[in-house]
Amino acid sequence: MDFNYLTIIIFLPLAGAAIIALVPGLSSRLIRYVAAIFTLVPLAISLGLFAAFDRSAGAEVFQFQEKVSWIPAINANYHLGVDGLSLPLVVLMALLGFLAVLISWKINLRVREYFAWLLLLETSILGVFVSLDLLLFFIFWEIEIIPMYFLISIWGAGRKEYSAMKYVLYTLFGGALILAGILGLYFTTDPHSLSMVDIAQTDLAPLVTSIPLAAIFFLLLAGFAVKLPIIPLHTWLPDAHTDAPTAVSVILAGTLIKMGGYAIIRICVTIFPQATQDYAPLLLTLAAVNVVYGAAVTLKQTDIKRLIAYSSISHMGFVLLGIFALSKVSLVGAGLQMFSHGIITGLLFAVAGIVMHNTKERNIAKLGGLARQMPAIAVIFTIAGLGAMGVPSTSGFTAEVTIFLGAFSSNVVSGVPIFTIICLLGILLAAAYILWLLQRVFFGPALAKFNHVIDADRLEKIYCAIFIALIFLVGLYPMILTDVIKTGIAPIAALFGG
Amino acid sequence: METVIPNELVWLIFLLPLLSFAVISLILRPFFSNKPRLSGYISISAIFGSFILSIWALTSILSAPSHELAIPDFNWLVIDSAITIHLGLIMDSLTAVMLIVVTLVSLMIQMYSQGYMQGDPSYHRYYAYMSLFTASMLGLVMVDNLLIMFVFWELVGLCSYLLIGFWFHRPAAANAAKKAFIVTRIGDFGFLAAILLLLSKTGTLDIAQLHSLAIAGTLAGTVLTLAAIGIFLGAVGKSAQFPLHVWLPDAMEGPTPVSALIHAATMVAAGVFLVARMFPLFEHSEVALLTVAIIGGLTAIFAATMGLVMTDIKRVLAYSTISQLGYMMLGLGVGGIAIGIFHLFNHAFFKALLFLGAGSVSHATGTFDMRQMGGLRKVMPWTYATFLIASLSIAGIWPLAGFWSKDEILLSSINNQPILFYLAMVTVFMTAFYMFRVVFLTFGGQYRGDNSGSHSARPHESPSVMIMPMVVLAVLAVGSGWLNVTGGFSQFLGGGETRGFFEGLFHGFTHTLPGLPIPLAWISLILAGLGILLAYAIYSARWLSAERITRLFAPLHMLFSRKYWFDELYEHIIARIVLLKGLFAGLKFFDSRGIDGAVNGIARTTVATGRVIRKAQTGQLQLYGMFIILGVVAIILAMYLSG
Amino acid sequence: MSLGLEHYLVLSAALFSIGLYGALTKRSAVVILMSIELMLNATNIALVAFSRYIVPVLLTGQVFTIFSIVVAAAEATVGLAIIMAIYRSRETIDTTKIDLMKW
Amino acid sequence: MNLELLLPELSLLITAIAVIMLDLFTERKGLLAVVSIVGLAIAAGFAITMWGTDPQAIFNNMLAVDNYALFFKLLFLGIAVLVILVSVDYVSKFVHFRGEYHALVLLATLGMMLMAAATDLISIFVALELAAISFYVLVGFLKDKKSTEASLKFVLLGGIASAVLLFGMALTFGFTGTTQLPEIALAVHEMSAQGLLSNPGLILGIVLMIAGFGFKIAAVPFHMWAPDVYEGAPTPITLYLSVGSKVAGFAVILRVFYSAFALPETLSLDWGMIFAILGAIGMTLGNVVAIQQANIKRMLAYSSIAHAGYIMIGLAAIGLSIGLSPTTDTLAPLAQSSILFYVVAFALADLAAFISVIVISGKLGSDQISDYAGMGKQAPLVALALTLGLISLIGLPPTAGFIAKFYIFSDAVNNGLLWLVIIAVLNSAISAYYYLRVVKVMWLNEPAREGKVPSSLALRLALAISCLGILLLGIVPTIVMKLAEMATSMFGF
Repeated sequence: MDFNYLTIIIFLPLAGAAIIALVPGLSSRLIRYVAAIFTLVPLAISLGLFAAFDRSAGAEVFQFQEKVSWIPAINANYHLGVDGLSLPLVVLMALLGFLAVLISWKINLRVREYFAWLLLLETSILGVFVSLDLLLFFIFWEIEIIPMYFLISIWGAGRKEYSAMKYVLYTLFGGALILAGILGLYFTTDPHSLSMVDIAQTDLAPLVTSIPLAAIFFLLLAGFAVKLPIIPLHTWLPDAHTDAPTAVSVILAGTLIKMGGYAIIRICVTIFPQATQDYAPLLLTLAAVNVVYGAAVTLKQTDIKRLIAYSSISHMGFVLLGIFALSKVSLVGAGLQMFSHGIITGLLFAVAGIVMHNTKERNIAKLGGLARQMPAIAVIFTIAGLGAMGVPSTSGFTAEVTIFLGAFSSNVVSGVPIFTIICLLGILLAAAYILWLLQRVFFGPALAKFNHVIDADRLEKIYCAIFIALIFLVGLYPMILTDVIKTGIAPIAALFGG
Repeated sequence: METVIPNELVWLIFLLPLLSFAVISLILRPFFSNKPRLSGYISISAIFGSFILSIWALTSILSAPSHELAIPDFNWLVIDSAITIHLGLIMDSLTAVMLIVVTLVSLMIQMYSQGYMQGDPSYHRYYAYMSLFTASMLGLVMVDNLLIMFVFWELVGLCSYLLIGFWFHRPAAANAAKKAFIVTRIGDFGFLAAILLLLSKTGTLDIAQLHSLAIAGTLAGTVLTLAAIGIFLGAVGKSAQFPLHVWLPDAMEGPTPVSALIHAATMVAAGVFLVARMFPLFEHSEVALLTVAIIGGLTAIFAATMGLVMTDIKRVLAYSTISQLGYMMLGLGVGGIAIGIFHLFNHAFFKALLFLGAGSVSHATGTFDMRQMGGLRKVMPWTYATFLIASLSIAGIWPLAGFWSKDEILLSSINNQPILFYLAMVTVFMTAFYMFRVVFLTFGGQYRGDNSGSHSARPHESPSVMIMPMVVLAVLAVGSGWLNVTGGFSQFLGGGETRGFFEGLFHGFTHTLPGLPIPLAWISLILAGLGILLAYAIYSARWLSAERITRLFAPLHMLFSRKYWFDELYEHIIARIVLLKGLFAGLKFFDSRGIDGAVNGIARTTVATGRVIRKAQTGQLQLYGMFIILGVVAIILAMYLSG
Repeated sequence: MSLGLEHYLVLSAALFSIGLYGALTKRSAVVILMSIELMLNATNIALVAFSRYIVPVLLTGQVFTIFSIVVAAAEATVGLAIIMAIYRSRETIDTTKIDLMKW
Repeated sequence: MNLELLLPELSLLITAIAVIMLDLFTERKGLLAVVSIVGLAIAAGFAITMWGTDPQAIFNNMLAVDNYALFFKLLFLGIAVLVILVSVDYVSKFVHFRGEYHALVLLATLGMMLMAAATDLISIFVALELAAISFYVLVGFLKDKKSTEASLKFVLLGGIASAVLLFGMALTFGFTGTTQLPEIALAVHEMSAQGLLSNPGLILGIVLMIAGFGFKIAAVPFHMWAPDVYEGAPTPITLYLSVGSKVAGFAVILRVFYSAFALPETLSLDWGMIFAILGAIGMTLGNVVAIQQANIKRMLAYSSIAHAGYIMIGLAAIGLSIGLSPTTDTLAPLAQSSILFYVVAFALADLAAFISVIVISGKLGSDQISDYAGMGKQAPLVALALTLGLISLIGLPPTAGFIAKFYIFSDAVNNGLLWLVIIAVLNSAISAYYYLRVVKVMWLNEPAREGKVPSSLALRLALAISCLGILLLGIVPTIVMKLAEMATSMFGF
């Protein structure tokens, strides 16, 4: 590819951030428009790439590659590229980046800083998905910490400083283990390499090293597990979500935690097939725990955003199930679920944000009967909720059922049907908590104290409609994504005979 | 209609209502909110179109050699060779029958709703949901792939959720809707598990292929049994069979036409249909078939007992539905597709009629409590007449529709499961009793309602837009059973024998079965008559005092009227105490205090460690010097110790 | 009995230890400074002794000692000046009382 | 004798004297800084011309002129320029002795430059003391209670440490018969492993030298002077202590241990492990106690103790790499170069942090972190610079601190020190807690009073240089890494 599309996609938001931060005298209004433009263009390009992506059977796995030598001493390259696994996530992030700007339209506090950090966040997450060099990947992985810290701690709510710090420390601890893992991996390869592509193509097993491969595998996995999150490394998530501003919650749920799932597939599974297969039962157990435990705790939440946050934990359990069932279909399902959860939970957070913004109330027990006062919001919330509980025709169903079908039929790992059945309980519990939430917030008699509450305005309806359209698009025609995802999954599944 | 229906039009059968849903929700509701009647017209036209197409499809199938039409399909989810899910249609006799039932009943109910829902602020929404509901059910009966079927299966559940909770501002409605969805989803859990099992063992979810695998014996043994039971669990949830029956009585909270639709043609019928659709799998697993029969038989009598004592007219009807669904399951379990579906077919008409009648009554009186009714016979003659016909039909009085299908079920069960046969016979008696209890309480005697109320000083007959559909359904409640007098219906569905019309008409009364003193039809007819008589004796003629009987059987009455305490067991003990307050609360505590507590604990420990260690920095420079020397000593010691 | 390297070294070690003990226990900054001088001088003994016994031809140790003496002198000067400064601001040179900054 | 090889040092010496003389004659004290900077620039110019030439020895092998020394010399000269720049405002607090202040800074620089070049125990000791004594005075320059107390603690403890170091050197000399590093290496190499063990005197000597140098770099448990001295000293001097003196200490340690005690392997394994353990303790203690600090200078002192711990990982890796089979790995960064890279990165980050502290505390008159509230609003650019510096100290990308840690950790992993790396990376995570607390206070809390915080051009220039450096090294580390590799590959043994 002659034209550096990916570089442009990831650095345009950064350029926007720089303009917003450094050009003096921009009005808040202008800043918003600059932010919107600098996120819309990457979105347009990423959609273009999605359309141009070669889905044919013999096509290259990684497309739109860019490779420039960066630090020759350690064989680090500025190496970008997307495959079927990462491309949907890039599109998702570009989309959420743009929508996040729209969602943040009403932010009035320190507008300049806010949008600068938001755009920087987008650059860093996009960078994670397109980096094919471990060092570059890790750099983008870590850059995200600082914008998140500011975004939560300045524009958040509640115990925002605690939550922001907790987020940072958790992420740093995770990052610490990843860094150790990357170094271990680097010195295991011979010749030393940081290229994900090259390492994936080498068989590490015969190499004799001082560090056991399984140890590296677990270092990396533990780091990624923090992000996903895998219980018991999850307690940052409810706090961060609860206290983050709406747009940040959307990005956090939409793509940030997907970095974990993506990295597990891209690095842990692809590079360590043997360890993956050996320890799959353990991880499937964790997946089941994530699903059931997450859902059980969700049922006890009283804060609207916290509830959605815990439901994310449960839903990420499905991703984990899909990954470690290690069949082609389940892995495709995991990819699909990452995308689907991104839009569904993104929408849930967006609309929960509107509810909280308009009612000034976030305690579920104190809300009620809002369907009368905010009918449009009620409809949107219900649709998002249906997606979250995996009702057919939404992307949530398609993704989850693909995971289940793939996982149950997997012959790579023994005992996987049992884990799948346990995870099925998750959708049962999901119905319980979503319906309970809907009932408590929107149904029942209208309350007088919310009579002044306004419904969604035009802008809010527009961005919610985009989410909804995507939820149904992927739900009704999943092949639009699976055709792409499978090209990325095929070589990975081939490692396990799939 | 000589020609075979074109493929595109077959798709239209379920696409028309879907289109209607889209038009109403995306165009009418946002832009024509002041013209609510439009959505009614659109929805009804759509379903009418589907009905016409369904008839065309039926005739096409009737004339097709193997009673099947081949429809090309589309890829829905294909991932290389690993998984292939097609979106295709299966057009066979079973589908054709179901299409007729669904479109016809739905058409009648939607017409009726124009009157019933008049003036409701959410008229648009109502018809949007109704269209979607019908579309989903039509999709469910037409698709040829188990996974796609599950899609529609869930959509049916979703629509019933939306419709039961239609008046969401009433907490009871919102609760009932939630309950319906969650309870049926417990069943869906089994269904989905069965789908996973089937796919993993056979590699396909195509219904026809699964049939042939089961028939060929490739799919057999434990796998088959497990899969069949899983599918049946789905049916148990949807069709409100014991022990997942609890949601259906509460589903009364929706508008009455919705109840009619749920009870007659959609939602609950889906479970029975599912078992019928997958019948070859059940057929090859004795355990599964027996399970179906036992659950069906038990549910039939179990629900009937509760129907005896309810005071809410719709609740009586609800338990009667559960009971009748039990019959259908029993019919499937002991007799086969033809028998079970035949009862479904007949039941759809008279049960829809009963609900519409109940709706008409409440439209007039503003209540569903039978204790507030009485004497409506005179003011609501049409309603009374149609309701009576339906009651006779459900009680199984010859030659009404209910008689025919019920008799076939009884006939099959006496041959296969004698114990279930006796239970079913008791149920026959109970059914007749509780239905006529309703008839007498509602229409007989004097009006007991509040005359001074503002709602309607005097009860009145419903408008003709509501009466007309009831009359149509009444005709069907009388005559639908005649379709199988000659055995033609069964033949079409692939079972049973043919006889001449008049032979068939009196067949049950002339043939004595071994083990029975007199022909079966006489027995059931006598039992039904006794039930009606008893109801008359208590509630009309008042030869017996209802209060005294209640006191006499106080414990039983308590048991029945408290619904065997199932709601308490499920909602209170299991859901609230064991799960929410027990397990989930425990997990939450563990999460916030255990895991997060540990996290915060580590952080606090680190900080506290710092607080302790910094104390070593006393500001005394000689102590600092001491540390230098101690450091040297420590290093040397460490080197010495480690050699 | 003739004096060997060991004797010098023992002497040096002893003096060093005494100096160290003084530096760590005496309260007066001046005495501490003196103790440090003692430690440096003890080292000088060792340096010269080593030089004499190990590399008698070269004068490495002696040269080192000369440098060390110069350095010690400079250090003492600066040290005393600082002690003066501190006395001016606090009117004490008791090191145990000089603990404004701690923790 | 080749005096032109000493031109950088000589020019510095002359400048120092010139500054003192000038001080006597001019009232325009600003000129002192100008002259100092010019002198430093000249010295740097001489140093640059020598870069890349073959290593040479002067003064009877007392000093080496090799890339290694030149690398550090240039680093110190650069830092000295910045120190003088940031002192411009600060020195106006002193009524007297502004000439002496500049001269002492220059002499300290000279001492450190000699430390980097010294290849003989004697010259090491003298250079080290030259720098140390200059610092003793500089620390007390404010003459207030805190400053003098810091100075007293520094001089007395420094004296003890010097004595310990000297005794260690004496023992080393005694058991090898020489003070020249290359010859010590030969002598030690000749002793078998058995011989070494039966020679506790030499071991004791080495341990005492570790203690003496450890004092310089503020390695735990020889670090306890650092927080008090850092807190009390004039902030530019604190800065210089942190980024200059400490770095010079590492320069010496690296040269001494790598050229004198490399072989036999048992020996290098031993000191490798000592540094590993000291490093682990150092970073943990530094970070954990830093969390508790309310004074930013004191916090940065503990932070720099922690960073000494990280750098010692590199030393440990060197010790262990000698023990392992000689690495022919072309794709592994050499631990020596990594250490060099790290000290540069650390210096830049600490510079950014301390310069910001000078600006902000200079206005506030307080070093309390809580008083930094609202600086994001009152002095956004300075606050941004401080934030960047702190982020680099945490080791987050895209800053120099990240790449530096990456290099040094990779050496450790390459030499089987994964456990140490895990401790270190977890420590980095802990450190984020206290660094970000400052960030939080600046950007989140409301300022106590209104008004902007002004900063002089010199300070802004210095800040800009260090911030650019941080980002440059973080994004394109190759340039500096190349220099570091050249510096270590021409180790003048």
